[in-house]
Amino acid sequence: MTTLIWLLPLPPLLAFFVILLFTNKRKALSHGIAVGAAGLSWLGSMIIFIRALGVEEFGKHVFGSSINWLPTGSTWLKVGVQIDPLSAAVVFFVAWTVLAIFVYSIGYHNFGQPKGDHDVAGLPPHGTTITEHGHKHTVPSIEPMYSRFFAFISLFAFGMYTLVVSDNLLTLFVGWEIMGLCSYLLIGFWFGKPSARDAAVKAFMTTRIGDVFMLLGIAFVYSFTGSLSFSEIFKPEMLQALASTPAFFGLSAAGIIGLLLFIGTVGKSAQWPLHVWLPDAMEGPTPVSAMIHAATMVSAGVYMVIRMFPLISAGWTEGMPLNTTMSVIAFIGAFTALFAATIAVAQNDIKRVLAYSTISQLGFMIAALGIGAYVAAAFHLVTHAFFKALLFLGSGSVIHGMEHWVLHTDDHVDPQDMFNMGGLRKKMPITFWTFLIGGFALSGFPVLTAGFWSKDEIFAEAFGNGHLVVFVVLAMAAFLTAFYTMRQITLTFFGEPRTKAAEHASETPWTMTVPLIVLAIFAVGYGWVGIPEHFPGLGGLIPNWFHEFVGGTLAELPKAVEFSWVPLITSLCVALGGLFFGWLVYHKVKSPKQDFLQIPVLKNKWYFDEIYNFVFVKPASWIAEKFTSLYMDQTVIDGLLHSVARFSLFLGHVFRNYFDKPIINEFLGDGTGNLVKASGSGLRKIQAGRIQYYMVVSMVVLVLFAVMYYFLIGGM
Amino acid sequence: MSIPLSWYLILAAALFSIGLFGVLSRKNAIAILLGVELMLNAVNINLVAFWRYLDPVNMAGQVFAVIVFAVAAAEVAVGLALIISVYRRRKTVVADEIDLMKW
Amino acid sequence: MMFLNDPINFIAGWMRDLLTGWGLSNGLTTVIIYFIGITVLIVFAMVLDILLVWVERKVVARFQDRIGPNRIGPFGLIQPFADIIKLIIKEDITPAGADKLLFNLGPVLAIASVIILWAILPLSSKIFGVDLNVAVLYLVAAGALGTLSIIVGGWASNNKYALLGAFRMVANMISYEIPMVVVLLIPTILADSMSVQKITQAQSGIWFAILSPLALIIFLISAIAELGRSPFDLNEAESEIVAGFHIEYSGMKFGLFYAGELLHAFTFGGFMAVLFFGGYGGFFGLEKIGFFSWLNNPFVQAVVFLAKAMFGYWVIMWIKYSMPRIRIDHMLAFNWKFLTPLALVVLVNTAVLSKVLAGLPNWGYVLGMFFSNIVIGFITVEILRAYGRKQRKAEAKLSPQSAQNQEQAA
Amino acid sequence: MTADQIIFLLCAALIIVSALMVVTTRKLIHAALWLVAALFGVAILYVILQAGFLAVVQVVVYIGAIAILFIFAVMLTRREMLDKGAQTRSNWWLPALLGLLILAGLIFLIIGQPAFGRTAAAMPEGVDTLRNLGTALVSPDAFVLPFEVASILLLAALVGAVYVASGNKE
Repeated sequence: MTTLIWLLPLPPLLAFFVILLFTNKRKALSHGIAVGAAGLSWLGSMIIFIRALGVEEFGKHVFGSSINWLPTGSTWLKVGVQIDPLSAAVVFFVAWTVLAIFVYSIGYHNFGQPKGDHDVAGLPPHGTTITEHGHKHTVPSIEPMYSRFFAFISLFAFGMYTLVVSDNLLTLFVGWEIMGLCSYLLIGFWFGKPSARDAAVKAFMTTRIGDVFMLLGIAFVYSFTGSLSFSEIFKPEMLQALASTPAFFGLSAAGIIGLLLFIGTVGKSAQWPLHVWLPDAMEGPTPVSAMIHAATMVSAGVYMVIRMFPLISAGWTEGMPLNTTMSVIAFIGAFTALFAATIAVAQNDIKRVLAYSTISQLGFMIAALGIGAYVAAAFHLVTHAFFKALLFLGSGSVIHGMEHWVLHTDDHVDPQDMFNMGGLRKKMPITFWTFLIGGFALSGFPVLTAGFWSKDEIFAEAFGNGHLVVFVVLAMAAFLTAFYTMRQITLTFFGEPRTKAAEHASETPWTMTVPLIVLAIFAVGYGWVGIPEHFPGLGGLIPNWFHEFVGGTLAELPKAVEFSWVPLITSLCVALGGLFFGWLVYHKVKSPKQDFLQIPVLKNKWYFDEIYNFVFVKPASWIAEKFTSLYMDQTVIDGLLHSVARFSLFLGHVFRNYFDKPIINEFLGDGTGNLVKASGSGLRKIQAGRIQYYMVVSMVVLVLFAVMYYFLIGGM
Repeated sequence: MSIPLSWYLILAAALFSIGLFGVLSRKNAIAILLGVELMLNAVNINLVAFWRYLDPVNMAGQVFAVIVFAVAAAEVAVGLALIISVYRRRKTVVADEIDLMKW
Repeated sequence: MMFLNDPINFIAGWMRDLLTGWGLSNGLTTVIIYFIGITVLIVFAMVLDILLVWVERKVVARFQDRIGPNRIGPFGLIQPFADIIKLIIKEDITPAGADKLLFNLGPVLAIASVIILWAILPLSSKIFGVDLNVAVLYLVAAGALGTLSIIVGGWASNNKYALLGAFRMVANMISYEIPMVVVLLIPTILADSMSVQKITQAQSGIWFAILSPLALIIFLISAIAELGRSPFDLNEAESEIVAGFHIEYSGMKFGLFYAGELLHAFTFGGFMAVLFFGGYGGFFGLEKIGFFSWLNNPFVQAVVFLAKAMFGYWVIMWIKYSMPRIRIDHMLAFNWKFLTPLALVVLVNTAVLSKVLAGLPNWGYVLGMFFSNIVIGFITVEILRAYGRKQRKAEAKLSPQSAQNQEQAA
Repeated sequence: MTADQIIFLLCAALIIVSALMVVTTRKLIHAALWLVAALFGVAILYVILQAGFLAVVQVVVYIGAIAILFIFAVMLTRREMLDKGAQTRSNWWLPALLGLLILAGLIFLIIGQPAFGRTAAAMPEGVDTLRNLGTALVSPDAFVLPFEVASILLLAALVGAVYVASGNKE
């Protein structure tokens, strides 16, 4: 069992190396290997998950094993793997979504299409002209860097699995960074586009900021507890000690650590103020990298902070007022949720809307965690992963469908602008229905969809524990969510086609639709495992499995908040109201001019990019040009290097003339040669070239030796 | 099992010597390989006999016999392939006539 | 009623008493009894063989819309005996320049390689030669002897057609041995033993044919190839190499080859029954019910077994008489590029699933196994279809003429 | 002189005789078949030694594969059917002498060791040698490594043989 856990991340890693090193030219082989590896990991995850279900009181006895890694003085720094209810739940959706991505990207990168006419590595494929039944037209062409893409996402999957199965902060951080690298590579996958380049750098830098703090936090933990494995840190007495030890700023050690780690999450999960990278990350190959950044990697941030919840909430018990760290977390989460939602309503790019909605949904989870709603956060994490993955893949499918016409004729409508779409309902039915399901799940359409249950649980917790501010803010955010979701669906799918591209859009291949359907099933079904007991009507029909299961991760099972009508009514109102308004406003909007929400401040995302640019980027580049480049590099370092070079030249000259030529060449070289030649010409006589002659001789010698041995040594 | 161990060993020794004779005396390269096979089988007889007589619970003897099988198979495959390709080029399989390596 | 429940031991005990009563030493008695047993087994097999000749001729007649032997005896039952007499009294020719010793050795080995298979064939829980713990491998070993017989016979006849036939047959047998061995491991895994008795008992609940239908199919194909019957009968492709390896054989020597082939086919039918159809048992637990306990009687079991074996034999005949012969390169390509990989996939699948599903209740286990096979089969078919489509495309590119034909066909 | 001793001596005689025929007979194809006979005798020995698995594998590998290979090689490397002329080298007495020497020395040594006079203990009860062998071959604390190495060796031999024997190079 534990061996299986150890092996879980490996197949994608192997796939990465194999593809990169060997099968770079063989497209089919590459995606075969990648999907196969993902399938293996998927299989392993499912086995583990099923086994986990079988265990009673799983939270108490988790699967796990660890090995000594580094000797640190007397003790060892252990690394290991562990599957407890939380990571089991996470590994479940990770396995599904990752597999879905892999299969999906086969279709998305136009596998099976001919090579492009003028495609170059680093730019999206331009399509190719082919002649069928006499008249020629353009069809999408296969991605030039097809294999490389699969290598990247394989590495990414490796990072994610490592992060989920690791039982200590160190390996978790390793997986974390691997994913950071992968997101950089994937966002900048089409490095031919300047925008993609900048987006990649931006994402990398922004997340780095968070990671530095996270590293600080980890170091802090280690210096305090002398260990990084969760089981060590979460020992009650250890938490007690951490909570009681005062550190700076009047915070306890636990508080500081929690805060530092949380900043890491802020970077990774794109919370305000480090949210800026996520929208630009949409520059990557639509939508797979986008989906990776939306459904998987950002979940890692939330997963980490959920994982560290015992530490963050050290010394806090349910019902008490929040401690500083938690209130900070709650504030940031709630703020982000609302803030991102406000931006999302004004975006026209189908993917950017989803990106901002992701930010805001993550805000939901963070806020839920901040108010101590541990299970609710985890629940929303899982459900959100499913339906957000579904939405992104759906949007990708839409764009793919649109691109057909864009390629077909050279009128360059932006295939991602929702105002160029409309009426796709009839053109792409599968995409439409799955997208609809996903959208309703996102906006928390009552009772049916998963999103409703998870959000409702968050509301219930927020209300029941009396964090009214958070409750209200989240409610507004939820309303906006429903609103822009409906806006998106209406603009994209309903009404009449607004461009020829939309008219001629066509359904995408099965490799893209099948993952959609699978994810849609989860987006609906996964909510039903978390229905609270006291829910009127449905409650108790299906046991609230998720709460029991994931709640078991904590030391004591968090008690389910008692049922109350207010949050339920609220979530019903916001969801349905938002959906209704969205449809009401947008079902007859034809162009951006009729859209009353195109306010500059919202469109420009509250000018955050500009601010950051002015405050950080400009000064940094000034220092780089003036000081570092001109002074440090060209004067000091170069001068040093040149002198070294001159010296070594001189040294070489000396060796050549006074050592190499006289001693090595003449004496050793020729002398040995002559010697060997002489002896060889002497010895060649005995080489008759007949095997059996050789064998006879050797046997004779052998017998002689044996006899000698027996009589001289063995005998006495 | 009233057979003394020494019987097996003597039989193996005889088989080995016969094989050796074949290897050293036959002209035809294939016949030489036949001799090698006999020698390998002599070894195997010893292995299995010792396994049975000394420690039948520990399977080391049989395992090594199995590995000898594998080695024999590989040796025959490559050896015969070599002989055939030599025959293709030089039209002979007599070991003594294949002496390009002589001085 | 000792006899009805355990006939072999009954007779053996009776004989032992008899012979020791005559004052023979115990060891000698054992030897004699063993020899008698072996003889009886062989005689049974050969008589069955004679009947098989009749069955073969009847069935092929039906397939070809004829009546078949019907003159001599009821339903022409005496016909095969007449055939044998004819074969025996025919002149026995040994071609000039043939290697006499080997020329005579060939047919003997051919029939022997089949007869030794009967040593492990479990006619019933009580009636069987020996219960080897490596029976499944023994099956392969016997096949090796068969190969030897054919190459010896073909070579010794000093005839180029015979040698060609022998070469083809050997290539055929050796390559199809591999999927055969691989697929033989699947019942071994499922029954956790190589002994045919244990394998049979393991199927008292559910047939392995249901747990792993793909394995059954692969086994059937490679068995036919081992037999060298159509569509793999390249060793005696009349149209190309006059009669293959037994071209020079006449009279009873040929008869031995012929009988060996028939008996071999029937024996493989029997092994198919043992490995996949529950052998003499496999009544899906029916025999546990008191009313059906007579199913456990060894004679009933023997009848059931023979019936199942006859069914397998009939399937082999069915294929033989309805399939055209395929080309040698196709045959080898089919084995190496398709059958062997598929067999390996099925093997791995069975191994993994039998561990993964071990925890599940019985029906879950069975369903899991079955559907995994179905899925693999489906994927295989899809792959084949895609491959075929690609080939047709390539051909279409090659010649527009054939492309048009394709379109007309489609 | 018990039954199994008789059987042993019979099959020992079979082995020795056919081995001698292998190294002396003129017709190479007969030599190969005599080899088959000798190997079959060895398989019987394995049965006597209660190593049934090895016996079967001996038949499969040696008779089923190796002997067939030999026969093929013999057939592929000749023009006329039967070999004529001497098949042994001119100075065959030297190898004969060597062989006899070694045989004598070995027998001398074996006789010299009284420990070799022992007879086998009965097989301990309930030992499934086949299962033991299987586990020993694949269990990491036993022989899995040699086993895998052997498999790699076989693969390499396969590839090498195909490459060497395939005529249509260069």
